[in-house]
Amino acid sequence: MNPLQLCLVFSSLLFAVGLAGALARNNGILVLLGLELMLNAANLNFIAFWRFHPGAAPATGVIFVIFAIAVTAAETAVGLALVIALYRHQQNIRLSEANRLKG
Amino acid sequence: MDSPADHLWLIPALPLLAAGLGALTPRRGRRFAAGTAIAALAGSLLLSIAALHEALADPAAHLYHNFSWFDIGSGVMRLGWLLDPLNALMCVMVSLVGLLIFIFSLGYMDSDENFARFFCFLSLFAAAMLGVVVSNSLLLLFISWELVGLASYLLIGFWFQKPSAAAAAKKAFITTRIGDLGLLLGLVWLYNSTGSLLLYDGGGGVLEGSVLGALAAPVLAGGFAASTGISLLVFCGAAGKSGQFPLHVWLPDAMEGPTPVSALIHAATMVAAGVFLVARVFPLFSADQALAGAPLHALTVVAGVGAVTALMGAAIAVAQHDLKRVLAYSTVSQLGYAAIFHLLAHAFFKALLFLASGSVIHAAHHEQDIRRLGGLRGRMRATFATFAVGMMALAGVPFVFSGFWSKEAILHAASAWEVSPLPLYAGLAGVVLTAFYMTRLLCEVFLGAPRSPAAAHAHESPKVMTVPLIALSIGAVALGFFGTPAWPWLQSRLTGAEIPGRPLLEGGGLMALSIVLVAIGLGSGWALYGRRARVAAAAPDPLAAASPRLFSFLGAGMRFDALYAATFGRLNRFGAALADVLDRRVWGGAVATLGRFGELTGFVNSVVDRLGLNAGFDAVSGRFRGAGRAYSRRQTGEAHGYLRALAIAFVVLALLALIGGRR
Amino acid sequence: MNAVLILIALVTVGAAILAMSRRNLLHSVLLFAGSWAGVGAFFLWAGAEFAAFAQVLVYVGAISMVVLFAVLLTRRSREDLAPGPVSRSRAISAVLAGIAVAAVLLAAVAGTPLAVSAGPAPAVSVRQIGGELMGPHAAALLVVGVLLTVALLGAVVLAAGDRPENPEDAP
Amino acid sequence: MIPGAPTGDTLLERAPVLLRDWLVGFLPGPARWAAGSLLMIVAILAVFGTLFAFLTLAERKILARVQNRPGPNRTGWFGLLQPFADGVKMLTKEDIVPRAADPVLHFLAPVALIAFSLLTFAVIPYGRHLVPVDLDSSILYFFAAGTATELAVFMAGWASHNKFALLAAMRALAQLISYELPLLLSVVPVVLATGTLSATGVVAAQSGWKWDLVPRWVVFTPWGAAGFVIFMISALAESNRSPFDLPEAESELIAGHLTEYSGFKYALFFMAEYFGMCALSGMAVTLFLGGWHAPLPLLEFIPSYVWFAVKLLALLLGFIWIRATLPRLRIDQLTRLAWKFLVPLALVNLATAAFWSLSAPWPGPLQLLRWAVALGLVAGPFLLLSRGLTAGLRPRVYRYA
Repeated sequence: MNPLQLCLVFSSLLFAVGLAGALARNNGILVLLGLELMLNAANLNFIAFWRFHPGAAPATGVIFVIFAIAVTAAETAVGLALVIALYRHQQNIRLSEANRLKG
Repeated sequence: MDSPADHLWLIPALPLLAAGLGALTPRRGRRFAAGTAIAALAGSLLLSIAALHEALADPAAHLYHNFSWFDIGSGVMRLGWLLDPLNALMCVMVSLVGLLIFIFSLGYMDSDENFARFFCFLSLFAAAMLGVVVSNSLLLLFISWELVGLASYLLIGFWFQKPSAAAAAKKAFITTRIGDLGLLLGLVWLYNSTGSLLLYDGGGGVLEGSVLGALAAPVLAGGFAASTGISLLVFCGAAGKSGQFPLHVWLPDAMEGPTPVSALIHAATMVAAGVFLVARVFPLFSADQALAGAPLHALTVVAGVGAVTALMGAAIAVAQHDLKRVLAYSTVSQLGYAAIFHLLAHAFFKALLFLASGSVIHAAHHEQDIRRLGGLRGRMRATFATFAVGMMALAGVPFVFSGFWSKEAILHAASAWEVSPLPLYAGLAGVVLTAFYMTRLLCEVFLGAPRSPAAAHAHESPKVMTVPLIALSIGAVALGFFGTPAWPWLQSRLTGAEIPGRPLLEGGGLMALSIVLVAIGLGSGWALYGRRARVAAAAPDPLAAASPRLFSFLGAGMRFDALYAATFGRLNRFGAALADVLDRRVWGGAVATLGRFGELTGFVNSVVDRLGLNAGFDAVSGRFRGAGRAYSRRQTGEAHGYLRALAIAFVVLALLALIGGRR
Repeated sequence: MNAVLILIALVTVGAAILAMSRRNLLHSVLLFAGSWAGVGAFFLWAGAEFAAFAQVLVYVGAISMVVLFAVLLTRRSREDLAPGPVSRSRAISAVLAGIAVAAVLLAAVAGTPLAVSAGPAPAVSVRQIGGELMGPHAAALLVVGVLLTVALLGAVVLAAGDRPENPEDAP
Repeated sequence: MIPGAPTGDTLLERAPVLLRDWLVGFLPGPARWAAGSLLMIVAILAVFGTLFAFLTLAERKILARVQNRPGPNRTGWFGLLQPFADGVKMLTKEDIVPRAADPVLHFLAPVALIAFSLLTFAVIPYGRHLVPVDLDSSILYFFAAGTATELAVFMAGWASHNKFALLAAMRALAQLISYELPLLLSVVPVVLATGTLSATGVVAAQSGWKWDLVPRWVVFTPWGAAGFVIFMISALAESNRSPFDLPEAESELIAGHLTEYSGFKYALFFMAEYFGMCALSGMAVTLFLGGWHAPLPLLEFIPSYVWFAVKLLALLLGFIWIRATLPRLRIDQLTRLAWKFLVPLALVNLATAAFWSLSAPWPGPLQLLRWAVALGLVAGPFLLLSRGLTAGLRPRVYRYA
């Protein structure tokens, strides 16, 4: 079981937990955090492959992760802003109740 | 060139001016209208006398003055005035007789409220007639010809309140119009083949040598010469206007108009116009004489028609009861004799007879049926005297009266005509009949006792009417001497060639025969009507007693009217009916079918629309809407739902990839 | 080598699972911070120091604070933080989905032959990363910069909403 | 080592390292690294622990002297034993935990705070050979660890289930976040100039003297001085000290987010604060004051860690001095100072640093121009922004009073 596969297992598990969490919890913020976890799992993969797969130019993996982190930060900020706005409208952030945008 | 012809246009212009002024004068301007009309005609009379003087100075020369009327593209339409003895004579005759009729109608029409309008029409008529006479171009002639037709319509239908007058005017107008159509076609044909309508144009004119020669060449199928065709067409116009055989039906009815009008139309001018036209373009008519092969010569046709007209006119005149209708038919028959000299003489005594009958009618409060007149000899002495002079001139009483000489000249010419003797016999028969019906007329009207209160109260007409009568009777007598065979002054002037005087009795046989015939006519007339004057208005006419059917047949104008009515009338009605049927059936049908076709397409359209499109579209869109709604139900708004769907989809895809990848 | 990796993995995944299952919202957020720190540790273990410290700085430092603030802002009273019990059916279906995804991923990982270089972590110095960032990836850097500013401005506008102009503040 | 430090590597210099190698020598190979690092940790704790103790004493003594009073002199000779007395007091006090408080967080808060503070000590180069951990991006590590402390503050505030505590925590967080930005921004020019993120790299870059008189420290460059000032102000705010000690200001919100803490936990908080102060000062020394370099070549013989200690103590006394003299800032003034004054200044400073490094190769006479422009770039915005600071300040309107 080479370390790369271990890392991938680690990231898959993390991804699965993130997804399960996002699906399970009804609270807006936690869903966002679940999403965050999934993104981190992806970053994890980047570094894993950077570490164990020399091929490409040395720094690309790290740079990709840095950019990913930046973008995720922006995304989280906007997500949370949305949640706050949602809260302002329905005084609670239970996503199951925020289903006005439906067919 | 300041030739005398330059002033010719003044002759018709003056009456035209008077007509214009007359039209403008209100009804109460009676004196003014009459005054201008008479003055104008007097002026043109003087001018025509002057013109005659100049024409006679050089009889052979045809003085003309042409001017261009308007130009059509390359071609120029030229008109012109012509002066030669024939024109001048006609001018004098027309204006003189016209003037006398104007003066007569002063008295005759003074009780009518449309007095001014009457004189305006008279002047218009005179102007048109003079226009026909002096024109050098056939086109100008045609224009004034039409004006004459118009004036005659207006005058005949003067008392348009009377339906019979209006009908008569229309009838006159239409029949002359038919004739004019022939004239127009002739003119068009002529213009087409010669390129000009001028009679005399310095060699280029229609009647001049070169052009005439070209016309005479046998062009048409059947060996007809172009000139024959043209002249026949022109003759139609003439026949229409002067009441020759087929188109004479309007003339008796034209009596509806006031008597001076009848006099003017039947005696002096209108009828004379036809004969004048033939005389005018006589060279055209005689051009094909030389053509031996032609089956038909224009002149033979003219002579034939003339003979038939004369015979028929005279026959009908015998059976007429209406005073003016008798004279009308006598005019028809006299015109059959178609000769200028006779025409001039006839103009005078016929005008005289008409005016005399006018004064009789005027006196007898518009009573025209001779059966109810009678016994006027004592009451109207002057009228009786002048009427007797006119009757004798017309009948052709020998030696003293012009009628005899002019008729004599025609018979002499007819006997010399070798083509066929028919015209001679017809002429002689005409002489007998004319003498007979004139004496019948004289006896019925003037002799015997007055058979109606109107006739009883008749009294002599005022001086203004009797003076023109007397003048005309002098003319009727004097004119004869100008044209006697011994001293043919007039004829020579007319033809321009010096004709040698024949000894008076040279043609003795023929002259004697005619004298005998006249005597027979007069005698029989006197015998039937003079000795045993009609007792009562309702008494049957002696002739009628003899042969009632023939008499009534002749009385009805040989039922030409019925004939025409039967033929053309029915043709017309048939044409109208055909047109109506055609219109309703064919055209209406087509439109109806189109309409039905429109309905059909509309129906089909609606069906297709309703079934095909709507149903189809609605069904399809309905299904789309259903699908759309189904999809929208999928969108629950539930964020988790979406995520779950994503997850499941991911798993499925991954599985596929894996399984696919493995294999 | 693998032991440390496994340890970090266990810690991180454990923290994540705990975070998701906690009823108290704050505890779960803090646990999340912990799991993010775990990921940072993995980066460190893998040798990418710069990425690790960036991860810790951004996630543990900044994002967790923002999330905490968000949590505080979106509650009306204290007990709001302890939301009601998660509905049974939803939890079960979520877990099942998670397990399914995990299974598929693990199968994929196990299935695919991965070439592994045994060598040590490629030493990437910060100067090198800086050079790369400023060189070929300069455009991406600028774009990310713009993205961040725009996103954050947007977030401010969204979150601030239309606070009524306070009458007292008026001078 | 870096060339140009020929005489600095005396025996004393290498003494601590030799000591460590000697001690570690007894252990078998693999454990040697663990033991060595353990030893290092113990050393740091010991040094900074005692420093903490005497620092509290020094602070109270100096404050007193400034306020013209003797300060603690009862415990031991001249009050030297006062810290130990406090320590004993803290340990013996009852550790009260509010019933409604969240036990886990309440306990975890001080622990986390201490942990993260201590983490920051790992990368500060105390001496030429005394660098606990020499990371390639050690500065980044330092600030990553530094920001983690905010979590602890929040935990403390929230866990004590006390409105005042929560409100104070929020204020503290606002302050910390506000001042983190200028802190980092003032460091960026240094990184730009030295070209490396590792602390040892920065210290090495500041070695050597110009004309054998002026050391090449960052602080002696115009942008370096400005950066140093900004860094120090931000450091003060980061460690909730002096003019910025609003959160646990006694007169305001009792003890701020520490109200519900007592006994040892409270001591821990207190210690963490001092550790934070020391760490930030240490980093200031490393970045701006040339780390363990001697100010003059002839003083090279004195070991590097001594110079480090001298500079560190100087800064600490500066902290205490400021605390003694400056009045406390209001929360809105505080944040306005950060956002409207320090951040712009730091940005401009970044520009001047860039200009400075670009214009380095200018020939002789132009150096004066270089200095003039740099000074202008530093002084100009400072004056403009400072005037902006005081404009528009209105008496505070109490909304619910």
